[in-house]
Amino acid sequence: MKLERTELSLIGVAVAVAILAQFSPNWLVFTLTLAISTALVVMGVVMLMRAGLVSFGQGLFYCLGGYAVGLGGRFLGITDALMLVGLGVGVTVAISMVLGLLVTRYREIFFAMLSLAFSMILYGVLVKSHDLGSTDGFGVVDWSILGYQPGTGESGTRAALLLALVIALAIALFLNRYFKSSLGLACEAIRENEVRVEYMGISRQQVLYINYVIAAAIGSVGGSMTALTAGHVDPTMAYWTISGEFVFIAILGGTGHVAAPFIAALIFTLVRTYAVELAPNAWQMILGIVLLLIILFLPKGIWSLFTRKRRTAS
Amino acid sequence: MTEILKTEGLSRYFGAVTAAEDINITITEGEIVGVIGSNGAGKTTFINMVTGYLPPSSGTIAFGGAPIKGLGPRKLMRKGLTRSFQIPQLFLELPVIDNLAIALASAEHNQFQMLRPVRTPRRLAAADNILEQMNISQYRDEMVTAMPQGARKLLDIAIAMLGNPKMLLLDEPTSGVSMEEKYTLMDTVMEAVKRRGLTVLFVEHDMEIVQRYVTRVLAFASGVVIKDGPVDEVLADKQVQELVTGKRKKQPETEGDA
Amino acid sequence: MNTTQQRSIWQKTLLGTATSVALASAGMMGMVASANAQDTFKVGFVTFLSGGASGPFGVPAAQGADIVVKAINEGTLPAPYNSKGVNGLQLETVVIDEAGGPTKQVEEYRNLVQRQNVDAVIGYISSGDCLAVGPVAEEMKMFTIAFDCGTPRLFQEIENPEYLFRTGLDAVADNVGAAHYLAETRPEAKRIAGIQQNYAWGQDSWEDFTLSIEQLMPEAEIVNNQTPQIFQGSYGTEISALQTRRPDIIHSSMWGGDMESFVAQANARGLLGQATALLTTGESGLHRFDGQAPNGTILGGRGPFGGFMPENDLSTWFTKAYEAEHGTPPSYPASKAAQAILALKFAADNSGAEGVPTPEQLAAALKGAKFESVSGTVDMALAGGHQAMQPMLYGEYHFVDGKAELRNIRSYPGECVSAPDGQNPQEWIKAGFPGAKCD
Amino acid sequence: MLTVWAILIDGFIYASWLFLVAAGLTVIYGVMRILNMAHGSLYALGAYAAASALGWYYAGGGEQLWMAFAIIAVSAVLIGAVTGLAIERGLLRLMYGRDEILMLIITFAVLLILEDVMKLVWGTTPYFAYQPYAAMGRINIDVLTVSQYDLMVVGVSIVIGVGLWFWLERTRIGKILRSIIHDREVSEAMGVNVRRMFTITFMIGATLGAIAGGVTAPIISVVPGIGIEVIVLAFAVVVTGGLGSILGAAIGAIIVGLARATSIHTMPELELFIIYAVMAAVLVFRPHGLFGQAIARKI
Repeated sequence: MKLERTELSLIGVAVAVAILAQFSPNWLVFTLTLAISTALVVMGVVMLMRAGLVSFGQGLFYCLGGYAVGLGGRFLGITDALMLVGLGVGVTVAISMVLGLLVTRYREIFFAMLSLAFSMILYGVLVKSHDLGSTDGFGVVDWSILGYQPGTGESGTRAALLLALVIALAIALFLNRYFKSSLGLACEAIRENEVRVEYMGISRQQVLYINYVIAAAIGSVGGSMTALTAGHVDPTMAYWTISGEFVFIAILGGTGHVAAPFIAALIFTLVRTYAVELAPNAWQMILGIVLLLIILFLPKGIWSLFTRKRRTAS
Repeated sequence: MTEILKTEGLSRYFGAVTAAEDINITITEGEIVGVIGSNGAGKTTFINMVTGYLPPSSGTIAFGGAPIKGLGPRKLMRKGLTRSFQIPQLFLELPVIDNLAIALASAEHNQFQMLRPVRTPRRLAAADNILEQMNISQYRDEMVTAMPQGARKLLDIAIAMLGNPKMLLLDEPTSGVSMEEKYTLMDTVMEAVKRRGLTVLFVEHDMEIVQRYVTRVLAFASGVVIKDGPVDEVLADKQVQELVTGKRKKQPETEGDA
Repeated sequence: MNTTQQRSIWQKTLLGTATSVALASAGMMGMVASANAQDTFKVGFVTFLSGGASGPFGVPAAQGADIVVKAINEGTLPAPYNSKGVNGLQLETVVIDEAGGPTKQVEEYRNLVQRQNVDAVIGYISSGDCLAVGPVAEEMKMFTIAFDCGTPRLFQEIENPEYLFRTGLDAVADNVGAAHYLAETRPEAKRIAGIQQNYAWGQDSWEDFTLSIEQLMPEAEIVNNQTPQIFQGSYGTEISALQTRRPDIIHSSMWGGDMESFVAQANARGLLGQATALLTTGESGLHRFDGQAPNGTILGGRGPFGGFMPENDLSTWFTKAYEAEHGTPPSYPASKAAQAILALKFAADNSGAEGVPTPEQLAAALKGAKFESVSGTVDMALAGGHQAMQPMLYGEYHFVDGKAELRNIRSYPGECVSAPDGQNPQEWIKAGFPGAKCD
Repeated sequence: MLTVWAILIDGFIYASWLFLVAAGLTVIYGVMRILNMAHGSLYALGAYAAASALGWYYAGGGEQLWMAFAIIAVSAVLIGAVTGLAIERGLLRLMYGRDEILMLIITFAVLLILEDVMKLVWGTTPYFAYQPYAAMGRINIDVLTVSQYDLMVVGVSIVIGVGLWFWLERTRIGKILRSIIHDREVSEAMGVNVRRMFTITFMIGATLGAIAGGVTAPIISVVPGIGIEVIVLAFAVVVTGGLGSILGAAIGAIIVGLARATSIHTMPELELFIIYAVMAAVLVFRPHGLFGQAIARKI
């Protein structure tokens, strides 16, 4: 298989991050891992946005991934991280295949609200599940990977980062190709003009359905990685404000490139971390202003900074 | 000469309003048929019913001998019936080349190819080819938003042709295009049509265009076909002149009807 | 060179630059923070500064902590805390908003420890945050005091805590105490209903309370429990649903604005005339009800805090200082925060360390200790010396001549309302409180 | 039987409140195609303004009920109109023509900013203006009681509903607005000052949100975050009823209100899902809500 330049640079960046992480303070490694996990969920949101759909319920799959890790460790005795992530993907794909039949018939605000409703129903079920700790959630077991036990502490966080990097790289490489595939372009075509898509002989329903299920699966991976990293899951993961945050980051980054969600998630996390610290009483305001500035001056997201420069260069 | 499109008793009502009533026509392969009529005469309703955008209230439609009533645009495209639009239906925020590439990919009818890259050398060559035929190669890598109206019309028709149709329906191909460009546009389109040997049904307001490019004309008024025949004969008809081509109606102010 | 190629090159360079700049700048800030000189003792204080829990809990707690921290640095606290600083070091606080959910709190906790290099962390009102942060505290070996969260699961999940402490009671004590108070003061009550916020706190509270009632008032019948959403604000429908069940007693673990709204609405609707309300966290509204709760309403303060503080030098000083600064007497979250800061001073002063005490030295000093606080002498007797055992108090609200006061206060010793160390609290209640000393 | 009465009474009271909260949202969407998330903040602003004004009035020894209502009305209308004007002129005006979803995100940013602004202005301590609610008294039906204040909320909501209907259907401005709803470009071409109409609409929608908050203030304790809690409720009602339809919002509110009251009285544990379940169920059968209509693309 021939690798193209974007792919080479993605791999390069991943390797660079992995090396740099060995010399970075632990908190940064941790923050980076969470940002990567978040970016994966955002990637799902971006996939839907490319098809013209905005989901205010992507937290559903994020939460499913997280709880699959928590429950798989607690009740099925699974400790292997890859198996736990796989479990989450399996459950998520099954559920999204059912929900997808319904929600892909909807557009715009109706899609947004319907996805929000399903996410909130999961939230409600988990809040009512007293044995799962209700809103308090519960801790995730110590995990291993292919027999290696990173344990807790510094080695644990570094192992989590490496795992997240490998998974995220694989997904980014896949999506980079996906966006350029017939299916990926069909999604954008649906966003642009559904009438024409239908007259071209493409089934909108089918395209959106596949896209929805893939986006859900990737969201689940993000949730699983978050659970493995943070060591705790709780129903807030399915609450609509968390889904709103994913949409926020997606808009911040833009839908132009697979790397955009990662950069946006990292910037978002760092802005929030410093905002919380410097202005504990006004950090929401800072986030709101940043968002407005982005929309005003970079309507296509942070990524357009890069493409804009390309235009002037050529 | 085999018949390709046949409608019997085709009607459509919007509540109490009759948009089209009892339309019986037969079109044979290779014909270039014009559809004329003033605003609200039922032309677009007719086209929309034939292309599956609007379900008929009653009547039958057959394409290539098989009934197609109730089939959606997607199935009709698979059977070889495609259309262009009065307002070009394009992917505005995508490059022109991708507009064509996705149409070509879809025309291959192979689901397992959906995850492969859309820009294959074969498709790019085919897309370049039709861009050349349509004289719009200069927009190849631009977004559709950068194209003028005439070029958009051509791209819209090009996309319809890429679906390998047997029959092509053109909905007012020259509306919104300047007087000077009209003939160049139609020449380009008709040459591409002839090269592909397509049957064409096209709606047009401009009688000079109709006279110049079609062999047969259907004249619509108040939802009914009032005259069907060779172009000179229909345009010379008194009733048609009165209801359709009358001087006051020659250049309608607004385009399109329900 | 075609556009695709050009784009990739730009992407490559920019992607690389952006990432490395982000990493480098973040890394540098970490180093700057670590270069701080160590003549102060830095403590992270985590409490709600936004959202519905900030007003009644988070901000009063921050204010209470702030007053004690200032007094410690000036050396103006009463004995035995009249020395300046903690172990001679000035206290420096970093206040963090607890909003955002457990995952974010874990992240913020790590930031506090590794980037801000704090020497101790005090905080957490939400049980979910405690449960998420607790294991991380143990993992990172950081001296951490949970000052308010009430979940009994905290030290069930962390079985052998070393660095994590809780200077208050868990919620089991609130509800066992409530049942005792009812059994003693309202033995004739037959129909008991409840209204709880629909989340873990409300569910746990109602379970512990009903289990205790089964033991202590076997004649009474549980007729209904309403579970409105947290921060719902208006409870009209729930009030009607309660009225149609004709209860004598209404137990509620609702807190903050929700509790106050419920009381005002239920009072205006006459429900509180038909039944007596028992509010396990009602003390935080003591000076805010303004007569909106009928006299005789039963209030708790999650232990000897706020209006239930016993009279001693520390509590008198604290009440006066708080009132001087904020115009109202301290409510229980403020006193609980003050207690946690005092625990820190106690641990630091007794750590025997030169300069900044290590987390191990702090933990060793606080483990199983008895220290003086605004709530009297606190005995770290539970969870292997990591959780306070304190009495539970309940009293009746009376509003006379424009002044609110607590009457008919009863105190239940720690041995009465908390399960003996190592026992599952629900099993302990179901077994009839074996080993409880309630005199 | 008592329970049935209770369900009906509670259901309609809650529905009136929901309608009050949702009316402004649906008016703004109907005319401007903006789903205004900051509506929650306007609700909170109205509540804070009314609660602090009432607090000031009662602290000064006032005890006239009608004065209290006047204070609620004036403070809510003032803050709603002023904030609405500021948001529309200062921000939304720069953004018209953008994607519907992007507009929604913009209003989300406004929501985040206003949340902290309110915290800076009013602090975090709960505001508690119970006096009007307590003073209005109650009606007894067996053990059941109905607050007269709640009944007044029903009245206010009917007045506002009828008023909006009259405004849209029977006045000149209403006619212009309907032409904008029908086809913005054509009305612009016909000389309608669409921008001015947008300003008026947004101010009215914002004021309605603030009034909802102001009317609610005496019932609840006003704390940070109340705006966030109502926004999803309002969205659910509006989507259930059909976006942009006043009648839809009313019917949606009644359906949600009755469903919720039924669940609280008979199965309290379902309360958390009921609103979302109703919304999902309605959308399954009516994909654009009860009174919503699909807009076909021009081809």
